[in-house]
Amino acid sequence: MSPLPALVLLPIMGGGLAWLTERIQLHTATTSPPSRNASWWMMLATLIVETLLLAGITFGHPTRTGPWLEHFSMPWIPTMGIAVRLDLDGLSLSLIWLSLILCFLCACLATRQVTVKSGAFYFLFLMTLTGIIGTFVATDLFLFFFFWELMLVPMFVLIAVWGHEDRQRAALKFFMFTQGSGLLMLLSILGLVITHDRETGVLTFDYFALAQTPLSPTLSMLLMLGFFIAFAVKLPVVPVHVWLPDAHTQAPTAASVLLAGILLKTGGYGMIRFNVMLFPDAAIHFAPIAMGLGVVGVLYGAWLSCAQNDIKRLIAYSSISHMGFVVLGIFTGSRLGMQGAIIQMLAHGLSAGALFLIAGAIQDRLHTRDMHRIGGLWAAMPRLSASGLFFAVASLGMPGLGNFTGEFLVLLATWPVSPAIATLTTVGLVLAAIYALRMVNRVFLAAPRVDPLLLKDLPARQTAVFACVMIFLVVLGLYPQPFMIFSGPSPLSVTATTSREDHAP
Amino acid sequence: MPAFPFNDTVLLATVLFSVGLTGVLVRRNMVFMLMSLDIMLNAAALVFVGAGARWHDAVGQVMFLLILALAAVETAVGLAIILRLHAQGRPTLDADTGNLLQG
Amino acid sequence: MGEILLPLLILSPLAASLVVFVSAGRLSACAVGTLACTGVGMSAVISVILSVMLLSGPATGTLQVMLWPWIHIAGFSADIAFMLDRISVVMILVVTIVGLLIHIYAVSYMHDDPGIARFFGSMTLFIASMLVLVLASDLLCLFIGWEGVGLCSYLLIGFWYDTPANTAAARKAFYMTRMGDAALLCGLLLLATAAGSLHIGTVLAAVANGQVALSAVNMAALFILIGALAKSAQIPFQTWLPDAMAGPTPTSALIHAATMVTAGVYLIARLHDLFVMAVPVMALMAVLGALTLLMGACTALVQSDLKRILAWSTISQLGYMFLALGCGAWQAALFHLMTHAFFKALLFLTAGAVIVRTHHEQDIFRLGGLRHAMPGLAAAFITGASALAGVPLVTAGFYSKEMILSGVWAAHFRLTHEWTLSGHVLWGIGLLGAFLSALYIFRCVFIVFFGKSGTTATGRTSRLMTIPLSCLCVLSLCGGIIEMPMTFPPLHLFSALLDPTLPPSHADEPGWLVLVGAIVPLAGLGVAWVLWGRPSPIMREIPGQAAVIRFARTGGGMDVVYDHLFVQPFRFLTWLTRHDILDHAITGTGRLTQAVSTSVLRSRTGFLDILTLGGRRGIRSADHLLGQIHNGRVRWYAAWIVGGLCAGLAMAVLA
Amino acid sequence: MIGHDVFLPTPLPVLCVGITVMLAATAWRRSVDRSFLSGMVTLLLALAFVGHHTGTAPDNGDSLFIQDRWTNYTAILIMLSSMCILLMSWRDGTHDRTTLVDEYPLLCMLGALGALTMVFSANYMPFFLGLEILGISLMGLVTFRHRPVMQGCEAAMKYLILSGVSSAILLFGVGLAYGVTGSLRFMPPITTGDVSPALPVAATVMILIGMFFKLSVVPFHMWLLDVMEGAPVPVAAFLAVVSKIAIFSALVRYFGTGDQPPFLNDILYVVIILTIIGGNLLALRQTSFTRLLACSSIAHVGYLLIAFLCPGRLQSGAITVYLAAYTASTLGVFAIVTAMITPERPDGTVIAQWKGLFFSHPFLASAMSLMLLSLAGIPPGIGFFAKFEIAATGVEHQRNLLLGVLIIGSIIGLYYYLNIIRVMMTAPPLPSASLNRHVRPELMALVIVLTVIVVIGGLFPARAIHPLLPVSPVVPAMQNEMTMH
Repeated sequence: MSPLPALVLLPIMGGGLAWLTERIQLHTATTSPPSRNASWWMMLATLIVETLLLAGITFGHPTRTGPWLEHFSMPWIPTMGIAVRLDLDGLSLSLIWLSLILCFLCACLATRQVTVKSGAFYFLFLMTLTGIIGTFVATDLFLFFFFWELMLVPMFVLIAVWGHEDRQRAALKFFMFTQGSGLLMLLSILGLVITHDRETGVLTFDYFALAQTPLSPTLSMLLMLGFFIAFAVKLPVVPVHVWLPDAHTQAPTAASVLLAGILLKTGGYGMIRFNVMLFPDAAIHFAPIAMGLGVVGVLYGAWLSCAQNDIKRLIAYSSISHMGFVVLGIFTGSRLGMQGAIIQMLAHGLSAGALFLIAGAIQDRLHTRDMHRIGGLWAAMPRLSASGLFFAVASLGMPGLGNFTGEFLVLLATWPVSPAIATLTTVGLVLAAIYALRMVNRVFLAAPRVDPLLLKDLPARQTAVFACVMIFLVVLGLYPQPFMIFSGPSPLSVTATTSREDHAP
Repeated sequence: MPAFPFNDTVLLATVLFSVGLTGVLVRRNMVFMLMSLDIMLNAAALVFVGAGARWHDAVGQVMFLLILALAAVETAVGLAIILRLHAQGRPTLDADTGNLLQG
Repeated sequence: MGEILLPLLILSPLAASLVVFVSAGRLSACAVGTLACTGVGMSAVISVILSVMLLSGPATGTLQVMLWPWIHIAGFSADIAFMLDRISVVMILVVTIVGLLIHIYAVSYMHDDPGIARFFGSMTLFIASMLVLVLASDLLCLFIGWEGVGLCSYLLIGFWYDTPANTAAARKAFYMTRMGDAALLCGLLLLATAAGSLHIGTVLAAVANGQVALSAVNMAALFILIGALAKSAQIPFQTWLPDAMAGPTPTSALIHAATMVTAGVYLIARLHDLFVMAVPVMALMAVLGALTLLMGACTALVQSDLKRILAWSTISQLGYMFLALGCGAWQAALFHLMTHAFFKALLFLTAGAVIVRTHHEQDIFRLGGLRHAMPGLAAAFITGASALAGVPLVTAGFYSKEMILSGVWAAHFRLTHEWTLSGHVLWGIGLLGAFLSALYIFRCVFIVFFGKSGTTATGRTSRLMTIPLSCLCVLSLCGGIIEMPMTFPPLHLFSALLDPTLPPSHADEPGWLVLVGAIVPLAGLGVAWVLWGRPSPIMREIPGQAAVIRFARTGGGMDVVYDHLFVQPFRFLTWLTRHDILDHAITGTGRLTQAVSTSVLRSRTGFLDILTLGGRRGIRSADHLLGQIHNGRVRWYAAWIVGGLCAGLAMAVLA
Repeated sequence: MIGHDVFLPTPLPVLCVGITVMLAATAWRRSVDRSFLSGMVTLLLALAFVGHHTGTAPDNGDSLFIQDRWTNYTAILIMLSSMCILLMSWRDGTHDRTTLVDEYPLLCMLGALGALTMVFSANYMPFFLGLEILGISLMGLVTFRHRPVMQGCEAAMKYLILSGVSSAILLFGVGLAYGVTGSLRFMPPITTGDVSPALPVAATVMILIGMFFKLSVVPFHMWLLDVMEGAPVPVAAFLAVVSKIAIFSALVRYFGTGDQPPFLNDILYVVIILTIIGGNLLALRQTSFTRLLACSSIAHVGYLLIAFLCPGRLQSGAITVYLAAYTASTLGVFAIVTAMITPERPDGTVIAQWKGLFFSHPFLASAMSLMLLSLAGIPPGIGFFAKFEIAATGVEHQRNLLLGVLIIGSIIGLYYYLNIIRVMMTAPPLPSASLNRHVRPELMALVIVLTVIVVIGGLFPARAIHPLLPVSPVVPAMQNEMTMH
């Protein structure tokens, strides 16, 4: 029995239990206020069990057969050739690990501030996690699309109910953009399936079967574009990034972390798994445009980030800039660039997630995100400020930290393709220094503006959590080799899985 | 053999139908609109009669009776609603004024 | 043994830095200082041991340590690997010993600052990064140190962050060096693509055996040169260094005089095999170095801020090094790097001590006559100044400058077949620079320490500060004896040390060169005495109102030029685009859709409204007519149905 | 000719008997509850007999009625929805008990009877009768609104006149068809020698437009908004669900599921585009909930017609799933709207009044969100799979224009559905203490059941829908005729 269904379903069930716990408590004991933590503990327990499960999967493979670690298949809608097909490879696994780490971060640092209907919050939070994990493991295109859409709904509610002042507009924008582009992907999926049906007479949504579909170049390009647009919106690539700053800014802290940390990565994951793998030829033809978009993303995101005064908005634009590297790396067409993109995704998930947590902590204390009004916090909150400094430096691409490894690999892969693009992209690094240090010198290392007595530094436990993330980043920066081997096999997976088709039902 | 060729019947019915339609479109009085409706229905009924004659088939007449019944029912219900509107204090029979539902 | 000591050399300050950072606010100032000094001291001891080990081995011996594979992937590999050879020996000795002295000095200097933990954490982190930079055997690994020192420099320049000017200076420094870093990164990418690895040996071998095309070599050399120029504050990046004096004085001494700014020199010396192939780049380097040294000296001559004089002097001296590098006098550049580290650290530390005792007065014209109040410091400063000026025979600066000048004299650039550039011109510039160096530094000496007293000096210089100062005095005076000019007795310890790794630049030189080189500084000293030193000086202050002087005082106006050329447009453009244009465009499309839907809605209730939307008076009568014909709702609906019917019939029948 | 041994699907006589009994009971003693109860029982009985029929079908296909899987499926849908609507209107939310309303269930039953007749009909005659029974009982139902009486009457009047016009058009078309073919068989007329070829085409178009009117396809949709707004909420649900299913069933029966003639294709193309875009655009600015749902139902008919236009392997699945999804989700939405009508808020259909529902009635708000998302085609609701199937049929036939319209329409639709959810999530202006938290139990049960259906259907569409999938709505008459000749 494969543990994959449990991996996918566990969070949403745990979330449901957490919600129930809160409801029951609400009805039975209204006298004891601290008991509201029970649902929080439920969520934590869910995450812990999930982590144990994942650890079991990760380390329980003494004999690795092929690049796919786990496989699960169960018929779902047989007449349409749809089945619950779940497969796990290194890429999925590393991204799921990233998701879980960030969820722990949120659980420890951000969710305690939620006081209104916290049970529902936890439920939706974990439901998003289910959607994300499902997206990472689904190898049935219908199922993939199902999870892809599924994760939007709870995120929409999270933003719309628990967000900041302009939350509802942001939530609507977020949902409209991602869903609208998702429909294009739906058409592409259907087009691919129907073409496969015409060519072979088999109606199936199986990823591996569809990868073998013979396609004419034009059709292949069209279908790939459908996928690309959906992923580009999610990633986001520049002309369609407009939902992101609003959504990130208005979302509650935990949702911001989830958005920046993982949700964006589903776009990158999709590009690797579907664009490049399903349509290799079309991807090569499309690569110049995609790389151009990537560079524009790097520069445009960084540029706008330099102009922001809202700290969360600044981080959001910096995310756009970093995701530009991911597009660039994926479409260089080399293994090197792909690895760089993956490392960049992992590192950005950690650093941007942590920055959002810090921004959230600041907002909890000062009730503002305007950098002009925050003023220097170092004197009053050295621990928080030092963490903020560290992650800002990480996001500007300091060598020795994870982001640099990713960026360097991407640039290295880009250089042989086009030195001009690579040179332009390094300008993005200079801009990154500008926005990151601008933030540091406005928020952390600056003359204090608020009464230091009002401010409470991070408790030691939370600092320890941040320290763990820092260590992750340093390890990713200085010893990325295991991660690269770990998430390595996936890019070759399509060729490797043709043999696997035989014993897959 | 039929006294009226089918095409002529259709022509006549079309003219009748158009008259009724024009009546619905042009008249503002609700009672007149109901009457115009009846004309339209009768035009349709005429087609059935003509067709029945063409095929020597009684079904046409059956349909004619059914349509007649429908016309009667429509008028009855329509008048009932008009009465109710009157009772609720809408003095005019004008279909154009005093619309509450729009937008 | 060496394999353990080499990582330990870096680890020791790194560990000290981590402990200091983590325990911030819990340790006393004294404990923090002790910890930092211990860390740096340990690495100083280790570096001495390592040097002895290496020098006692075979001449070409190196110590290689590969810690762990960093990135290994098809087509590229990089390692966390270190290498100790004779170039790095010079560097680690300079870094750790000067670093240790400055740390000891700083314990006293910073003892009552509330942010002392941050200060020492950054300082020790800097030492660690600098050691990574000089020891790395992989260019990518070197880049870690390269950026690391930049970060520490940023943290330390903006150390007193309460003043916005300080943080602005810190950011300026970081941005400008970051531009260089980006160029350097491009160079690395080029080399990595061509050679498949960034291991220095591999890269140089690939360049040497022609695996890399000549144009690529030129390009790479140019990129790396830009990186080095930015790091070393050469033209056109020189503007950040004077501003960087906003940091605490020990920082200025360590980072912005002795070590970090010389990283560029080190990098080029390390990659000299690459640069030898790129003749135009070498020429460019020499010319830029010469220009910088002249410009720095001229600007230093008119400054009134004590630390800024020293900063411009640093730029000028770095110009000497670049001139030497450009002319292929690698050994001379490194030699000058070493002696400069000694005497410039001495000058900065002395200046710092002076400033502390005169209540943070940095304007030289408000100081004056201090030799009575603080004779020890005066002596130290004069020692440093003599070394800087290159007073013959007794100072280290004389020997290193002599070595550079002789190297430059012999240089000869064949740019193309027709165009050649002779080293004699550059030699002339160097000589002029030497004259100006003596002039400006002794101007400073005479104004600050002689003449009538300006401010009152209080307190005493603590023992912790005087010990490093005296050590540095000794080094500045005697550090040069290890390498004599050709015409002098054959004592060539430094060349002997470096000969196996760096090609020597021996050339026949006329004997009068040394003589000229010895006379010029003395002449400068004499002129300075005439102008500022005599009891009744000719001029107290260079007339400040002349446009030329103002121009020179601002460092050639480059700051203003950059401000107008880059900073202001950038600010303006970011201000313009502070709201996402694309966002507006797309949201606007949404609004348009809503507007369309509104008009569609209106069309349901009659064309009347649409026509009103048009707002034309002439249509009013038509409106009226339409209103008379189509006013009824039910009938209007019926009309739609009829319209649909007609359209459908037409479509079907006509089809 | 019509055979003597009348072929009759059993649900029809069962319903007729039930209605007669109800009429008699009304004459004997008036009681609202008993009337509702007997209505439910009758529907249940009819449901139990859904697969049965009396008499035998004549060989030549010349029968009044027809019964196959398609009719059974739509009949079940219609009867289940009628039961839901009865349940919704069992007790008026406003507790207005001044007038006895036992005619209400009677009219509902009559409407259901009309709808069923249309579904089962294989001849113009029962089709016409069913259509008019449904229409006239709806006129009665629409006037049942108590609070603002005027609106109800006005809506009924509009419906009367407009449906009269459309009926006349339809009848005219039928008459022409009869004149051309000499048969009242329920199928598009085929040209015979001596009349102009335009006549059968005109007849087809007129019949089509009559059906379009009932389906409320743009540009024949205008009545729906006003009528639904003027009608009581359950009646609006009846209009949106039962009447549309019946007429769509008849449409599929009439034109069959094969390739349509070219002129029909063109008209359908235009109409679908107009319907999807128009319906969704209209919905954008609505402030009343029922009006908005009317617009959304217009758009949904447009989506359904895409599947109708794309014959093939996926078609029947798409249509059945979409019908089920649309029925369940729309009924769910209406049930929740009904539940929100309280004595304090008699007019619960203004969207702006739904502020803070998420905080005062978390379950209802969540269920509502789920239903709306299902309508918008977002998992986990069943509507997701339905829209997926529709898109699949479109892709199979490469109807690129229609697909583009489908996507644009879906995005616009998403906006207004989400807008409702957004409003529900806005914090209420007042503390929620003033709101009545009590919800009638039968409505709650209904909402729960529908929610479960929507979720289960969304998660296991195969399990829920699969047994019905091989429904093949074909016209047996035509096939029989072919075999005869």
